Amino acid sequence: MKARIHITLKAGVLDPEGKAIENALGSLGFDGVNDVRKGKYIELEIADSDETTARDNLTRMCEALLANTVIENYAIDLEA
Amino acid sequence: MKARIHITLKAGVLDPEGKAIENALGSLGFDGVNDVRKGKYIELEIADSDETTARDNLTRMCEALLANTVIENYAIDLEA
Amino acid sequence: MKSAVIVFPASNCDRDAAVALERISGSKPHMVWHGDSDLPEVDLIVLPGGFSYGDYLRCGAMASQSPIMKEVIKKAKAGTPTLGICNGFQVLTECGLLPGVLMRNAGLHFVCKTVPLSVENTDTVFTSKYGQGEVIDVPIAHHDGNYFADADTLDRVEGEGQVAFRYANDNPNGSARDIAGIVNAKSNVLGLMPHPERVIDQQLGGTDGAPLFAALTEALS
Amino acid sequence: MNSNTDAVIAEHGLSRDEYDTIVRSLNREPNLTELGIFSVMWSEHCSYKSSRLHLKKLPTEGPCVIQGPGENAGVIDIGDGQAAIFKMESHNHPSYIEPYQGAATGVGGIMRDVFTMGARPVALLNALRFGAADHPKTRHLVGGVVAGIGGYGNCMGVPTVGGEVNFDKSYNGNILVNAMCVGLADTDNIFYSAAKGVGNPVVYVGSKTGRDGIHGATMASAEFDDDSDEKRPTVQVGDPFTEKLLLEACLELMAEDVIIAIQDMGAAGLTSSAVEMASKGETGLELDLDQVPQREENMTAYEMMLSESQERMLMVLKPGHEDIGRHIFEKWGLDFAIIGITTDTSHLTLRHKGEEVADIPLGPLADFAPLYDRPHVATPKAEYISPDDVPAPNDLGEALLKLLGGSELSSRRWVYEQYDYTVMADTVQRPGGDAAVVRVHGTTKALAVCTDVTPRYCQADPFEGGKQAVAETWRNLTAVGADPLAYTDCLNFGSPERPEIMGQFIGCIDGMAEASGALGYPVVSGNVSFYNETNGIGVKPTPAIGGVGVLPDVSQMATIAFKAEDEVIFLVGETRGHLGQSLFLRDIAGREEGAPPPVNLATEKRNGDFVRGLIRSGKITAVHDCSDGGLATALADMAMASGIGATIDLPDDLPAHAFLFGEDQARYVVTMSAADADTLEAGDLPVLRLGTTGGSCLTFDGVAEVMVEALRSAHEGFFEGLMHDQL
Ligand SMILES: Nc1ncnc2c1ncn2[C@@H]1O[C@H](COP(=O)(O)OP(=O)(O)O)[C@@H](O)[C@H]1O
Ligand SMILES: [Mg+2]
Repeated sequence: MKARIHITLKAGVLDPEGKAIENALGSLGFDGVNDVRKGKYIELEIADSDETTARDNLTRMCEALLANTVIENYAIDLEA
Repeated sequence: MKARIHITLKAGVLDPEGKAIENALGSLGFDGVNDVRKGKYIELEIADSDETTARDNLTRMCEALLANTVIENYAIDLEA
Repeated sequence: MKSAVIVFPASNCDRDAAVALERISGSKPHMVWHGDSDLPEVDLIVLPGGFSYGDYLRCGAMASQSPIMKEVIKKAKAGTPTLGICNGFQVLTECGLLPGVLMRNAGLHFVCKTVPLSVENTDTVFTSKYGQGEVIDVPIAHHDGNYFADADTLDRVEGEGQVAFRYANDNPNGSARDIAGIVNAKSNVLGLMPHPERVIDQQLGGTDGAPLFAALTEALS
Repeated sequence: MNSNTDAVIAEHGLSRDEYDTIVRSLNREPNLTELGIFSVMWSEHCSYKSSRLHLKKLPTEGPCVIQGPGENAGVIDIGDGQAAIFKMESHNHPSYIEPYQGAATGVGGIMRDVFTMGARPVALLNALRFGAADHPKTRHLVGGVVAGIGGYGNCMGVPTVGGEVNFDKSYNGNILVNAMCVGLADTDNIFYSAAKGVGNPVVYVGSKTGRDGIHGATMASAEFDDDSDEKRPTVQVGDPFTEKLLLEACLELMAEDVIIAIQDMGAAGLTSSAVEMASKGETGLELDLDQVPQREENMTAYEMMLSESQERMLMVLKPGHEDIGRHIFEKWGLDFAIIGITTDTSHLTLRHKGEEVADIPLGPLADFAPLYDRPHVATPKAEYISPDDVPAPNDLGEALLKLLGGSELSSRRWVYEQYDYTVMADTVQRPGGDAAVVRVHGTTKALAVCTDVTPRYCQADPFEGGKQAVAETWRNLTAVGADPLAYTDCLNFGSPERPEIMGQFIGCIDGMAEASGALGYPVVSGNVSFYNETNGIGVKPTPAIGGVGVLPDVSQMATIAFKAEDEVIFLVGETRGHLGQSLFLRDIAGREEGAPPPVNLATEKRNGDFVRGLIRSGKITAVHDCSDGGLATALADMAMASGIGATIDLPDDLPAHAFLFGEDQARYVVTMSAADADTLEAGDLPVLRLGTTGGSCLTFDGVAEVMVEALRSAHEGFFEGLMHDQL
């Protein structure tokens, strides 16, 4: 089963990278760009065949390794 | 308008981070995880009010800065 | 030899490069701010190491879009010798003056250590004072030095003698075909991950970087 | 007038008595913003309420001292119109909660303390203590902390050249992350924080303010309980890119004659910087919070005053020079905002959205700050363990390999290879030696820097342990050939509200004070971190010492590696085979007990001065002090660093294991050519001819022989094994 995971910074957490990207876009002449936030996107194949187990395992992976839950949120999508 | 951009490595491009995540998940005891690929996920607000202009501008941003098209693909989603 | 060192926001080896250039060539380089659009008349352009723009997004990506880079690209294409060290190498690949990209180290960690390099091509303005196949010790200090290009590009780069330096022993970062530094097809643009400017006097633990600056000085004065 | 409930007061970490004092200071109840300001200023972290009384005992003066404790960092004179500016600080609690960002912002914070005084940072060090290597959290914490330190320091382009790493179960729930920064400035261009004068603009520069780490300073003063993992308070995210720009912009502005006072915003952010600048300058300060650059919407006055957003500075400029500052900061892409003015009211007055939201008399805020003489009980004296009471191991070679491959003595290469230690091209002694050495750019001088403390000694005998920590840094600086000049400290302890912990604290300070006095080695800056405990279990007392010395001529620097075969090896200093609290006793005999080795400061000074004299005479070829693991590990380090072995004779008046692994203090191993060795004059100093260098083995004559290669592989194994596959 294919899984897609989005890891994003929690609201209010400073995003230095997002800010730098926003400034860089500005100096390249792209106006009107705001609130740039940069996150991570992970795709993977997981062997579990049923969705509940897969989601369960992915949640544990996010908590244990993939996301830093002090400052990040994660969202898991499973391909049907 | 809110835009979401996914930047992923092209097929065939080595992904050292994905590989390392895969190994680390393995040593944490998560079995059956394969093909881990790590990409970037960028959210931003764009001032353009019509979708065509917005998509056009975002494409130029991706080409100019956000993605390195030698190794990366990008996909743009616009919030309706 | 007249030279220019480009200073990007959060370049941090700009001083080191300037010290090495002055010490070996005898003349002080121009320090050129990335936001300027004019480059002084120089014989050599140096893009120094560091963390331009914090290495955010992709190392060297934002710096490669700096105003001064239009001039750098123009001069480099016209044949001005251009040297990119570490972050400077990343900028050179991001702006297309050199092929390939520098990805995250295979071990994912930042790596700082002195590594042996073999000199693969002595037929450039940068490497003429080394012997073919000579092994030199030069420090590396980077997070993203894992050189990658598709197989065709790698074959071409190797076939045309564009590989200037290879890691001679262990490959510290997973770089394709052990590549540590490459030149462009005209051999006037060199990018390398190791830091020759950090080994120019014996107190620093070696002088293996000095011949690179000496070669430039001799050729360009 | 609002009334603050007991719950609100307690949430602010204030006692009822402290609250009543606030009411007395103001002659009224504080509003929430004022309560927040008092709470952070009177937190342990900012007010030093439990430690102030005792810190006074430390010697802080000496011929080299330009500025002792009390400013952002200490300043010493290193000759030729140049000064070294340095400080060490803890970031323990944040690093436990979020190791990468906690450690990174610790490094960022200590660098700001140094460059706010006008110095360019030239060296970083870090003293790290983790829980037991096999504790389930340790790997994650080690990986994150080391990456965070590297991530910040590397981006700044300041070499991280030294430090220490220990593992001990007492840190399982409370790791220690202490970061030290050393910078260089000209003595006539040093900047202080006293906001002098009336009517001068108060300027905010750097990053925008967000809701980061609100209550960080109070968090650092509260002990953990089991819920801490769940609560996950907001931790600050560091932005080393912005800090690098801030550094360059500040130094550029400092070259102009426009700054009256400058102070970084560290713990307790705008509150502590504003209060400290005004108090020191004996002025008042009026701030208009609407002018504060803000990252988030609808921030309240309370939030702005307590935010711990990183990479910010507060300055008072000479009036009329604002544009010079604005121009420089804007060039570097940083915020620059005039947010207030100095006044003659001696009050801190805050306005927000057109209203006055706080009005605090600064006199009482400082003068009525709590000061406690907490109850304390001294640690009972531990018993001396005679070498004869510790059985010999079956195989001395095996014992050496086990120690070298253990968590305490193994190579720290895995750690320091993640730090750029060669950037700035002045690092002439890299991590791995006794002290790191960086050249004073453009001169023939160099700074030597190191950090040390042996917590197991401090726990067994705080007084001897405090002495030992100071003496060991002095010794490490001496061993590279430097004149030790002064030090900074970071005192990490459990809860000061427990008399045993207060007893440890006082004991360590007394020991440090005695060593400082005897060695002529003052303390110029430092930091106290209390409440490093979880569920009533405190860390081992850990007063980390960061020493700084100067080599007048860097070409005379000494290193630990044997230089050639057939050289003569001497041991300077007396060996009694002290095994109490030694690593041998702990890791080979399995006993954690006894009195630590006593430190005789007169001997320490005499032996050190002798060795330094030898180094300066150019006669000795290698030097290494004896510390953890004793003589055998010192010799092994020298052999591993060079690939050259040695043959050592053992004396007959001590058991071999006590001779080899005893941790007697004030000792150095030195090597000399055979010719020089014959002319060595040691007077009445105890100098023992140990043997000669050469071959591929370290041979203890008649008892053991180990290949240098085997030493190396044991030494390198630990971290690789521990951190394998940890992201
Ligand atoms: N956290 C660290 N960062 C950088 N260098 C370190 C760190 N920990 C240890 N080192 C380096 O490893 C070497 C050995 O450390 P240590 O055993 O504490 O030395 P010593 O016993 O001489 O005080 C020293 O050069 C030290 O600076
Ligand atoms: Mg030592």
